[in-house]
Amino acid sequence: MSMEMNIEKSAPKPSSTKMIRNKLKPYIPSLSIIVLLLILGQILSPGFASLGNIGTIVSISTVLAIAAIAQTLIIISGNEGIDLSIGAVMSMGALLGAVLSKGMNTEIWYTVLILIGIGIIIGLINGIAIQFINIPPLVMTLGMTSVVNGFALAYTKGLPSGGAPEILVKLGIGHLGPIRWMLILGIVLIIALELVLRKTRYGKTLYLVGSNRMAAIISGISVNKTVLLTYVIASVAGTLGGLVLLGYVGSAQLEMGKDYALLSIAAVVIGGTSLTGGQGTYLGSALGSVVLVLLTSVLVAVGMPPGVRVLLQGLILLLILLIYSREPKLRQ
Amino acid sequence: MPLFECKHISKTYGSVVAIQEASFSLEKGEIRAVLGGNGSGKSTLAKIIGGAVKPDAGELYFKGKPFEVNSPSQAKKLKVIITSQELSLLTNLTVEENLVLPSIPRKGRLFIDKNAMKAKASAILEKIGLSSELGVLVEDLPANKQFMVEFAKSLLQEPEILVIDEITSALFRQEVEIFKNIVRELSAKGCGILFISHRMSEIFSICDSVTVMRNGSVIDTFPISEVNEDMLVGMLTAYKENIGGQTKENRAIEQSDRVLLSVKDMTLKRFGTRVSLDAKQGEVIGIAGLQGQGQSDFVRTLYGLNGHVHIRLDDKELQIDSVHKSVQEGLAFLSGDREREGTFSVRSIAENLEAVNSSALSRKALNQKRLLDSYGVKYDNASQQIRNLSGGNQQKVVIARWTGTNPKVLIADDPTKGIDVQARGDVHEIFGDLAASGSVVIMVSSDDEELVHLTKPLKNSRIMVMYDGKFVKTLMGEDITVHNIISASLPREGVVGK
Amino acid sequence: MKRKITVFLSLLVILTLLLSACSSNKSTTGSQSNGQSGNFALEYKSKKKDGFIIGFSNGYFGNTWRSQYVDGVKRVTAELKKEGIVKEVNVQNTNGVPAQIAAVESFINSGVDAIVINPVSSSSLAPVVAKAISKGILVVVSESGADYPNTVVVGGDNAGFWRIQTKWLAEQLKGKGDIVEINGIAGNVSDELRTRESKDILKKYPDIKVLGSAPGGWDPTKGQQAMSNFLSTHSKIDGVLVQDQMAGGVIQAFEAAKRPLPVMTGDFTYGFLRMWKDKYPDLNTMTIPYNTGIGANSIRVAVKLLQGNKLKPESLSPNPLKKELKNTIISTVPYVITKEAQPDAPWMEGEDSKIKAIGLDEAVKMGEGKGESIAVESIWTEEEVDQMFNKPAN
Amino acid sequence: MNTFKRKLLNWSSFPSLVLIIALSVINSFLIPHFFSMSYISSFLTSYTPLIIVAMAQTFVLLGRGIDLSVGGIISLVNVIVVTLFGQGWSFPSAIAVGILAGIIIGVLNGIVIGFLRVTPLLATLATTSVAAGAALWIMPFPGGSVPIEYVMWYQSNVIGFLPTPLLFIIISILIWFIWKATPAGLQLYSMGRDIQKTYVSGVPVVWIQFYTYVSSGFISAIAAIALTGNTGAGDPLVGNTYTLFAVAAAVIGSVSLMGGSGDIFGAIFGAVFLGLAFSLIYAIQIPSTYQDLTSGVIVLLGIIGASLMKKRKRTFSFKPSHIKPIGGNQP
Repeated sequence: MSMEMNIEKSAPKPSSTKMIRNKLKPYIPSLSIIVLLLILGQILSPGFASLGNIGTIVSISTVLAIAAIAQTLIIISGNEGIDLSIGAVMSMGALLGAVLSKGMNTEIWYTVLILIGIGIIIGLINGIAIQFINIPPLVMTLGMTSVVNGFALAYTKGLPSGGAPEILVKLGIGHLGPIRWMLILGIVLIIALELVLRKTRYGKTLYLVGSNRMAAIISGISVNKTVLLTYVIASVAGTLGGLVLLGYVGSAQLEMGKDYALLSIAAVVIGGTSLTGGQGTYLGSALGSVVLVLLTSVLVAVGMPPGVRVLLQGLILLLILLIYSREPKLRQ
Repeated sequence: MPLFECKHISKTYGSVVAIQEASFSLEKGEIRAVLGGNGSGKSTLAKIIGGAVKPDAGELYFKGKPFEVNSPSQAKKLKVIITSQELSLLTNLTVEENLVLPSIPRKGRLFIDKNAMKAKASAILEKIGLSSELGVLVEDLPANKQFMVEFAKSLLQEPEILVIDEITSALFRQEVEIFKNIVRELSAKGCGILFISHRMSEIFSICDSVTVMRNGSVIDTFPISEVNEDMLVGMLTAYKENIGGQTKENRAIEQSDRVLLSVKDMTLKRFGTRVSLDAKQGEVIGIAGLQGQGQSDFVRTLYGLNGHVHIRLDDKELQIDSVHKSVQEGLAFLSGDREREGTFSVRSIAENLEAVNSSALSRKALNQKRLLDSYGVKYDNASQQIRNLSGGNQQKVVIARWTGTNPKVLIADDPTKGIDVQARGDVHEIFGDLAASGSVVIMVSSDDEELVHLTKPLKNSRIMVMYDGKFVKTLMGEDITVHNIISASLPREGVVGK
Repeated sequence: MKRKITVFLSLLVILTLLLSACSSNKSTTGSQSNGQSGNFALEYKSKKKDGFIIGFSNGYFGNTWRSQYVDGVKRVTAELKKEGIVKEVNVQNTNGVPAQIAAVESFINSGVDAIVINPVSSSSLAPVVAKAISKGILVVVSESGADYPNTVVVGGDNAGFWRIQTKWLAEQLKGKGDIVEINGIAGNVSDELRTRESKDILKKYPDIKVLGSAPGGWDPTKGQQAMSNFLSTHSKIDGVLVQDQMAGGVIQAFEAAKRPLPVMTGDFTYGFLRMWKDKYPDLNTMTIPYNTGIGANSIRVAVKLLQGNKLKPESLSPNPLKKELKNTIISTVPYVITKEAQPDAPWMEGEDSKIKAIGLDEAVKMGEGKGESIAVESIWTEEEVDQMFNKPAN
Repeated sequence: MNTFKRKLLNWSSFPSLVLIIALSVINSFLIPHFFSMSYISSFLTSYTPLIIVAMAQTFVLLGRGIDLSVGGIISLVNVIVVTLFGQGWSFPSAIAVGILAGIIIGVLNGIVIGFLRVTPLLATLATTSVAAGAALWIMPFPGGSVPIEYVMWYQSNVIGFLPTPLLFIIISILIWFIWKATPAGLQLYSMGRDIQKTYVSGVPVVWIQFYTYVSSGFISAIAAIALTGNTGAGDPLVGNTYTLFAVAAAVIGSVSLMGGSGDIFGAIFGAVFLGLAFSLIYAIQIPSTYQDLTSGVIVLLGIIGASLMKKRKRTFSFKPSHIKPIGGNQP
């Protein structure tokens, strides 16, 4: 091939500002909604946009963001991947966490180990059924939800003993200087997950597997291993997330993480991850979590009849989706 | 007044220009070939005419009136129909349901008229020689028949403009004849036809005129009588000497008698047959045969896609139990079905390049720019999504993904499907280089001419012909001709025991 | 296209009309349960003296309160089985109206003598309850309010539970201050009965300002989130009126915001009581167990009724949802737990004398050896139940 | 005969039929009078709303969508009918308005998903909040009633031995057959398989999507009317549990979440399977703390069983059955 053609064909490098703008682009919608909601909250209820409250909201978002770890990875893995069981797994993590640790700091490592083990088992069952029996993820994880809830109920007889170990409570509500531990945890998670997704072989492979399973197989990528690993990581994130939830709430209750299943999907999508897989960032999901928590907070701060609140929540969510989470047009 | 006219049509996808100021016109009853390289904008033009893509600028006129459509269904109402290699068939429906889908016959305005549907379908199926397929699900049809059904579907809509986008590439010879007759019949009725194809013989045998496109622009239009193959090819490309190896010298390949790859009695599940193959270092092996005689099964089984296989590679006995293992051992597989088996469409060019190297093999990153440039890939920057590239450029990236890992054996399953002449030549050259460096190349193709072009100029090469899951003939040296391939492909007594 | 829409919509309209017409077809007059004027359950005629089969349908299951409630049923069943009075109590936990209807249908089909039901909806189980009664099955409604005819209700004392706590809070604030409310599930009967009561009480304290109220769904997670929101938007919160299980979440929210703990209502689990005693001895709180023993109590009453005993008129109160229906035995809250026992405090005025005011230490002592999520409980003894009934004639 | 047998075996709903038969056999041993008329009629009374709402879900699933708002619609329709009746409207007109409300939510879904192209999962998640919130707003607290005659009628037999709930099921099946008989039926299946190809074939796909959601809203409203016959009163939370069970029922009935395969009978069988599973749990006295686990495991086994039976049919080829090679060498 001639030199001449090479010159013609390699286009000039885009400028660095353009690169930065492109990198930020996926986050602009959620960031702008966050700002909008903060302003709205401040107008409706002065003090809403105070630094303290923002800290609180971010901390609350961390719990949702942990559920969104599972959801983000599974949605990126493609093939209609979705995890409806994450809420149940988190509830179970909190319940078993309370029972196994007996509320004592000394038992925490043992508890963590067992929870990781259970997470691996659940993830493997989900992954195997989805990957080898071809059960759609939505259905499999829906079925898994009732099994996990049932297991937690049967194991604790509905009356969990023990409680939240002090160390978890500290994580849940304590501060390091002026900063809440939950905020630190959230930031650590964002950095860790983004590193995993961008820099590790697993992360890079996950995007490819999610983008095109068949092409990944042909390329010699161990798709089964990647998918199984993803479901396992998701469930482990769920059981350990349950511990964080336990620390945050201070006590264990049946089905306490129930709402996180659907909320985390919404968070991931608001964060710009497409449900078709192969794309998305965890930072986006974390921002999506903040959007959702903020939305609830604004509505709570305003005070209105419960029905209206639910209705408004639906309409606003619909609006957010309409603004920027639309599928491509059929006509290009 | 021309039947159809495009004036200064432009369309860009992101930063890639697909069509630039393209203008041409089509007369009543004219059969016009559209010829162009990868990314020359033919398919985009077809889609714009069919209403599936919205042009950024320019005007379209049909019968002298502005042609402004917002959807394929509006275009169809005006009898502007496109039929394309990206089949519009729905595999879960029957043949007749697919045929009538664009305009379902009704009774009483509301309900489907099943009898009319069957009648309509059987008439057209008879015409294309597929009457026996009435009631069959499309997913149960072989590819060539699917293409014929796709063609029939467009005929049923009584086109006044018919755009045919490369649907002949998977057809059998006799089907191509039926196809040609029907096209001529349409033209006699006054239908204007745009025929997009890479098969020169077809273009010269049915078309009245030819429009050449390059880099999104219309270069020129000629009456077919005023051009020949070489001229057209010359217009398409800046380096005509490379095409199909016709004018190329035999390449000197390191002579070696060392058997690099050896397969003994490998079972092809679908046929229940056992096949063997020994491939020497530096050898290029073409696999030929009629559609679906086990060529694909052979290469896919060999690659480990159909379960465990036992091979001997580079003096090592290997149990291949997964594709991952194949890749680790130095096998590579290039599929012609880019969309499904090649590209990771939403990921970047860079990630697509590294898919095998770093994701499957955990090796150090490739020199991406050098690879891309050496194959002449046209791209903006390596972090853009690969789907923004044209089909041929995408396929080059996929090839670079494999060659970058220096595979011992490259298996290619119809790798140049839907790729233009120029890129096809490039691919053949890459294969030759790879063999010259000591690898084995095994290539399946549905196009016998292509196989001849690939293997004939090379010393270390042969073509193996398959029938009913077995190798029935090996052609070498001077025996490599299209004629010999075809005669070996056809069922004969003594070859087929049935 | 327009034509298609017209056709489509008109088709919908036709079908709608068809359906409406079908529905209005009053084809059956039917034999509406039993024609008698009195209450079937109160007039229940005994068929046998023992070996009863009882179906226990619990319409919601998903928190520790319910677990203990159902556990109480099992404990009392074990006792009654040992005595031979009861042959079997089939406990079915379901979630949601449709599932509970199906469970009750299944009891009817399996031929139980009585059904004890904790209805998930105060209204929507009426037909299936009526159907059971028409088959001669005794129906006792347990805990949750419902005004189904021909039943006896062994109700939880939602009104008293929340009335006393609201009064207590108002008294602690000396009738003046800013408070927030965190309630249960909107649309739930118990929550409605409670909030009605607090509204009434707070009317009497005009200087107490309710800054806001939010549903917490009896879920500590949501309760904490709601509290965090209130904390961030209100710089001064003097008191929190929070229902039981969410109290822990409220404390966490205050701790997280580094704000001093307010005057607040508390939770009735031993976990909370121990935390109060050990970790927050200065916390100004109190709690009233919303009795998990109601399930067990309901079984006891059902058995007595099955045996043909008649309730004394004075044992019955008006149904909380329908005053003219006098079919309810209120299972009053057993204890009022404050830091120190205060039987003569203003919030105890006019309350049932059976309610015991006890101190925190005593309450904690009661829970020795019991798990964190176990609630303070009281189950009626057989004697207590006997006293509600007339002495048998023979 | 042989073709009939083959057709039956290849019928997408066949696996769920097998599951039902298997569970019926088990139930007949464990539940007294399982095959009696009274049992069947009470079974239908209880599970008809689920059966119908599973059908509603099927319309949407076939077009490769999903409707999470069906539960919200049921609650909304229920409270509207009861509230209007309580305000002195005639019962049929209250029903008509209720059904209209169901259609309106369906129209909202259809517009947002079909025309504005929001992902169905999230769009309907949002509209379910809208519907459920509206229900709670209209009726903050359970109550009200419908004519006792209606309840009696619903729970009786309409003609001789035919239980009334069947009438509701038949009406819903009728809607299905009307759909199937129109071009939209064919277009629905084709859209479910590949929306882009169907669009290119000139089918007005957004309208088909729109119709599926409107139909889903409409049929869910029918389910709500049936449910109201079973509850006789209004409750703003009554429909909550239906949404996910409807999806589960359809999937057990081999209605593909990937669209384009399955039919309404599969959904009916799936719903009946769930009903039988729950009946089984009610009948055998499992300790209450193990009930959720048991029902969860049975539902999961149902899902796995249906999937395995479906998978056995397509042994050949490592490729997912719904995408066939284009122009590859494989037949």
